[in-house]
Amino acid sequence: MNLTPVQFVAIPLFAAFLIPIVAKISKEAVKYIPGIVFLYLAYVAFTLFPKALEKPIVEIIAGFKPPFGIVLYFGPTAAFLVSMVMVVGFVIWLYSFKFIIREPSEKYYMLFMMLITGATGIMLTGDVFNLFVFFEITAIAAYSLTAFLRDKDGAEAAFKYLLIGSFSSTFFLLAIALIYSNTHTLNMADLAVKMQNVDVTTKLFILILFISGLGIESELFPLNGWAPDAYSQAPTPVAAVFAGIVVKASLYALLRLVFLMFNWSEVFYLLLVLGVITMLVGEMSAMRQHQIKRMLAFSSIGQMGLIVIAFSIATVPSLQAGFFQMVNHVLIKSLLFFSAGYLVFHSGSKDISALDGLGKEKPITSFFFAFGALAILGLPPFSGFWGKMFILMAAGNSHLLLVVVLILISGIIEAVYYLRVISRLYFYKETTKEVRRTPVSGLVAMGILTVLIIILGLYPNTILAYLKPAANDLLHRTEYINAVLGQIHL
Amino acid sequence: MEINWLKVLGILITPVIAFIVGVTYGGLTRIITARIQNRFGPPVTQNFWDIVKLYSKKTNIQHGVMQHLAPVFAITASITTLYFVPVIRESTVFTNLSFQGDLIFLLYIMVFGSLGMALGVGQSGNPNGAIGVSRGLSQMVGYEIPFVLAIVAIMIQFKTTNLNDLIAMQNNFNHWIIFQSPFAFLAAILAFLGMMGYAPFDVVVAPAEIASGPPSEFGGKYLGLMMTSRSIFTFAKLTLFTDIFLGGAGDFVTLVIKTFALYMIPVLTGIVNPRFRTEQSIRFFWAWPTVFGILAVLIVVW
Amino acid sequence: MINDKYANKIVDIIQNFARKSSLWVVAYGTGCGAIEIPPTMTSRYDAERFGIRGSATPRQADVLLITGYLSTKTLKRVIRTYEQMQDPKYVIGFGSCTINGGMYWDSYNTIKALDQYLPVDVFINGCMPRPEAVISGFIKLQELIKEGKANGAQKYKENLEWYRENQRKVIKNWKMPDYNW
Amino acid sequence: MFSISGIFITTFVSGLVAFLLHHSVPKIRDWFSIVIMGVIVYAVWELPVKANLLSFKLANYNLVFGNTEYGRLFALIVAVLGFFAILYSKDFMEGKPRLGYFYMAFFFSIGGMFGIVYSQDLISLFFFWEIMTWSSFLLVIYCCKEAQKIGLKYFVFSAIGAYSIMTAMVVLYSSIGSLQFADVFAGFGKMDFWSQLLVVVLLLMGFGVKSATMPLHVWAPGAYRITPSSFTAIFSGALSKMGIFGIGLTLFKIASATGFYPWVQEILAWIGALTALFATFYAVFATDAKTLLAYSSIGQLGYIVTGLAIGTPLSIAAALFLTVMHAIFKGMLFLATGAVYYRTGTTDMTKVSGLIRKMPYTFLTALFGIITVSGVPPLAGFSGKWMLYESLIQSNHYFLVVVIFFSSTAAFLYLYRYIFSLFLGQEEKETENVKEVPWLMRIPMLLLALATLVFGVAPGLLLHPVSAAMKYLGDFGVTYQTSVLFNEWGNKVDMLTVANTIGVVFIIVTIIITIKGYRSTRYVTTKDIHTSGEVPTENENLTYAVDFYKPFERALGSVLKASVDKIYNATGRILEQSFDYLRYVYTGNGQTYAMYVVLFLTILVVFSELIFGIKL
Repeated sequence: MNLTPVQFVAIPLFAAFLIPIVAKISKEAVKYIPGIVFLYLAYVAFTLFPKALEKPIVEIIAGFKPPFGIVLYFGPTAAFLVSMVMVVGFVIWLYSFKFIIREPSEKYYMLFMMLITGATGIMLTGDVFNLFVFFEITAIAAYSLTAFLRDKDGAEAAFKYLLIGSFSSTFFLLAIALIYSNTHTLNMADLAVKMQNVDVTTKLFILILFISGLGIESELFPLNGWAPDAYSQAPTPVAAVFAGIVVKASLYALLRLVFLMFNWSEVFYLLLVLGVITMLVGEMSAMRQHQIKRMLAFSSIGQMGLIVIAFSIATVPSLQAGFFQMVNHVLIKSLLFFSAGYLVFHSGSKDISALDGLGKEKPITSFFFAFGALAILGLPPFSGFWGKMFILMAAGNSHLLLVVVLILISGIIEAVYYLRVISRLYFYKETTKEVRRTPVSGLVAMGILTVLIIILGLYPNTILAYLKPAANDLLHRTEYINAVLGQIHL
Repeated sequence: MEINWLKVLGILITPVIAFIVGVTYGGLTRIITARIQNRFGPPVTQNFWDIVKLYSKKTNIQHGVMQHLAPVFAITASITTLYFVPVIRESTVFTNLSFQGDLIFLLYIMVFGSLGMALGVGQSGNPNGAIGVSRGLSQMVGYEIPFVLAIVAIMIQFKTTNLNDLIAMQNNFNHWIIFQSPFAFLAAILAFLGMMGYAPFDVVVAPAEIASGPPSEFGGKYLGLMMTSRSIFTFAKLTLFTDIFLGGAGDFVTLVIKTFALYMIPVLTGIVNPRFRTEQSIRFFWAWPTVFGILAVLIVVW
Repeated sequence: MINDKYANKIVDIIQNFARKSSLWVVAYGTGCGAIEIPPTMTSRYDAERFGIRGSATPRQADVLLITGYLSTKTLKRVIRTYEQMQDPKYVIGFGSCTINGGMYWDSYNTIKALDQYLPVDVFINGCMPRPEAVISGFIKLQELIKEGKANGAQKYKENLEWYRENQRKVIKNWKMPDYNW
Repeated sequence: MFSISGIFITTFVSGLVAFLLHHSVPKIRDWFSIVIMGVIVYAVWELPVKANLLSFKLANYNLVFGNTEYGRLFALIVAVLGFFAILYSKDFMEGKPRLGYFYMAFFFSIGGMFGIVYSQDLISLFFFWEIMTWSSFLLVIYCCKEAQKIGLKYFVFSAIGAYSIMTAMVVLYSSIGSLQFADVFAGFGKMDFWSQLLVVVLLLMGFGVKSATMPLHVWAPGAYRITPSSFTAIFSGALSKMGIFGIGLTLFKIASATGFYPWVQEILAWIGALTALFATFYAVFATDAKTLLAYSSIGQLGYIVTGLAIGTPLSIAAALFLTVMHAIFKGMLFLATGAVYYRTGTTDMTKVSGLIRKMPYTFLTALFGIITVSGVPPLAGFSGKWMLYESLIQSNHYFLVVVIFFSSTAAFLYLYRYIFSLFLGQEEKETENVKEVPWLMRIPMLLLALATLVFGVAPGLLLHPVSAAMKYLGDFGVTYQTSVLFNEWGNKVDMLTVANTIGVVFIIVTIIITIKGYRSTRYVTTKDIHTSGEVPTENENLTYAVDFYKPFERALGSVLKASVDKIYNATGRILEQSFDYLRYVYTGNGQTYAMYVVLFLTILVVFSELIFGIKL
């Protein structure tokens, strides 16, 4: 069969429906399905990538030509993000292989697959309403994954998430309704053209709705109240999924819409300010957290702020930097969550103070945590260094020195709380307990991430080549429109 | 290279002369002190006999090699200092090595001896000695400032750091630096009081409180060596000051006159003064002498 | 090499002269006699004429001046001080108390005859001896030194056991480092 | 082998290998490191001097590495000192935990320093700068729990420094478009005034942190105290020199092109002098030997900064000379202190004393060390100080020279305190069965001591590479002969004559007073001292070690109260407190979060004119 982007959506969905059935037969088999899916899709993604680089692949569902039918747009950006999701998804699956021991694991995998479906859908679709649908799929899967452990805290967190998430979908839906009533089309490319002759106030209101709707999922400052609880109460791989996939997907959606319809300087300025505030607040409130996973949650809020800053500078290098930082964040934060997961699991308490002397008890896991901490501080020779570097340089090139300074200050704050944890791990208590093993699958997962981090750090060129077209694709809407609708002169 | 025998002669006899003059000055000091205190006083050769006696002590004690070497350090410093100071102006014999060194070098080599002494005193293990050293070093920090200010002022004014050039520039009476920059002289001479360690700046060897401080564990030949080096060092310092401020000396008579005149300043101050506490003396040096020094520099600058 | 005998003789003469003409005194003010030292040193009688001056520590001193009676308690310190002095060293017993206990002849804890415990070179009689007497005592010592007869330290070394024995008799709880010559 | 990449790869890989060896065959770990370090020294020595030895394109920046005379000087310092330190470590670190970790961090920091001195563009300089920072941080927190706060302080200050360099890089890149030294040096003059000023200040700040220049020095005392001595030698000897390296580049290659260069010089010179002064004061009253040495190195680095800032040929020569000398003698002193720690288990100067007869070699090293530091001839410290003073006087910095001279006189105080408290004074009962350290620890110390003597007699040997390095910084020439130093007025001091005079007199007098038969001397213990007739008992402590310089303290009065450290700590506390309050924005209460969302929306709607410029 020939490889088409639709598989990215179809196969996980199919897998998701398949899993319960297979579960009837054998619970063991279920575990392997997601792995296979990820491997296959990664293969697809990497084969399609070059094609997408030459010319964006536009796939039309059910025969109707755009703007009437539904299209999947597999441009460089989408290709990049999808392959990222696949790789990370695979690693996360590898990790949860032994971590999700508690029944019913098949539900977990099913929801996981659903979530992947939604995420890829968000990244691929060229239709606003589809976007909303996939968005909802992702969100619902996320809610239920949050509560997966079926304990009081998880339920509470999930409820909060649900509460806030319902706001976001409401706004989103409202915006779409407005759009449709004004332009009678839902195809994004078409919208990009048609929105120009919608009157400004409506456009503005739509924009505001979009920002507040999608901003919730992509953790912009005042809207990200759900994040810390969800991250800290959900099972560890799920937290990694949030940080790695959900947030990135919704951020992508937000950016795509903004770049297509509302590329005014004010919007970017607003996003920049929001990003800075998010970053600072995230780091500052991470500083004095008592629970390690909460700390990581806040730190990833901070990182999201950084990424938003990078994107809202809206030049090719800055977008490149943003994508690079996305990758860093996905890799490093997953690594941190993974190792933290096992550390918490073995110390038996979520508190940081309970980690004293674990460096002796669990040398490898602790090493991975320390490694991740050093990497996320942007120290060479790890990949975090280049991400920060690119963003700073981009900011400098568009003369945002204040932003540069703020980013660096937040970096210092970050250093303080991460290094404290390292100290606790290794130097606070000289335990003589025997070494306790971490399951191999987990170690392999972390190992893969570590290797990737090192490679990216020593030789960032590996992915930089793909980032430039991605940035262009996101930045210049004309290509997008032309690719979808054929030559239309604006 | 051919050897300049006159130089060699100078090198050989200068310490001897310095020793004799220094010892005589010491004797004279004791007589003058006695006379001021309405006493008769010892013979002028008293210090000499003291030193001989100390050398002729039958037994000596030492607490270790550093104490054994401390007086050697001291006398080495004195003699080296002497060699690098031109004793007689434009004479081949008595400007020993003064062309090879300069003022800043002298400032440092003068410390060499006290450093070695301090080490020896340290090893002698007598707390009084350590206290003395601590006082001495603190006091040194005190008088170093005005002295350096004065020296700097002179160096800037005459654009040289070599003593022979300085002497050559003061070839006649009214070119003497004491008249050219009197403030520098004031600062330097006040610092000189501290350097010589007579009262009121004799807190280092205060015999009544810390049993003569640093030398309290030294007796016999060690004490003898120390006294010898002190006499030589006194002479060297006096000559240095003469060279800097009084235009050096053409012959021994003028040298003796000038040095003795200079020497009387600390002596006479010492006789009529009680003793400063350490912090008092440091404060003293940081008050007026420093002001004089700064004035000297400022005058040179403008 | 010149004849050793004469050389040594000359050296001895010089040394003895030097020793005689500079006597550094460690005045261990043991008894009431100490009051007579200041006038001896100061302007009225000016002992410095003879090269006599005080020294701060026994390491530098030549003469140990026992001024008056010695209690058993002070004797220990005096012995220690004497043993810390360096050869050649001399002891001057000052006042009657050092000779026969003087007015403390029947006291239970004073030393009656000093020369049982330390080798005294010169006794100065009187209670108190006036400064003139003190100075004459010093001059006597100087003559002895000049003739090379002031060899108390020698005696002390030779019959150390005897001295120690006497000292141990009076000094209970004997905790002294031995006199390691 | 003799390629830069070779050196880098060797260093970093052998770091990893040492780590692995520790976990597989710990026996050969030490010897492996020693051999590798030796090879590296040879490689660094043989490396050809060429501006562009290795260049490649990484992440659309051109990274260039080259070996300049200036870099070579520092590279040699790092390599040689590193070799000695690692030779010393074999016995010193024996039986300590986490040795693999130690060696790895050690090699990484060495490699980082190589990267800094060889890099020809700011990106790679910053890259290796950061590597050096975190690896040395790992060594600061190496020892124990109490090291953690200190390490955090060190890291935060290093981060501040590094990030100010980063900001400067951003400014440079945005206005020049390239970060290679060649382009930066060429293009800097054409930038506008404010960005020039910004860049210069930021760079000086960044490098000043590593060279512990006040007021950015507060990390140094703790960090130097807590690191294992064998690395503290590197820390103070080589790692702090990276700051000097950067300051030199900044001053002569970048700032010299600007209009405000003289101001920068003056201000920096004064900063250096005041650093020297206050650091000396703090050193005088320190009670821990390593803290004392830490403050002392802060002071010495102050001299160096001043020398560089004056910018006359002689002063630069003095500064670079002192740079090398400081590496040597501070290495010696820290190694000696480490030896004391190795045998007695403490570096508290009020606890240890009278080690001279137990550890004569260590004492000798310490003695040479303090003589060199104090700048007393004939050892090498003097030449550097002499040149510094002469240059200061001849460039008419009258009061600067007085401040410098004063602080270097006050240096005698703490130096004497150091050697007296550790080695001289009463021989304690606790340390009566202390032995001299093993030979592998003695050799580095003694070799360094020998170096001070050699360079003292023949400063020319050292001035040769120094003047070569000056050629790189600009057209600076300094006249010298192998043993003769000249100042700019043509006055000279001949170290050979000095050394000969001192040596001859010293030896003659020593012979005279020690020949057999002359007036026998007998040795008595340090208990047998003049105590007014009292007999001190065995456990009676007669050492005078506490409040050694009380009078001086009284004289100084309230000068010492001033402490910038307190300010920093207060700031840190306040910030943390405020963060602690701030995190209660996240109440954990769903309604509140919902309210945030609504608020956000309303704000956007209400203030839309402010934000988007469109009325809604």
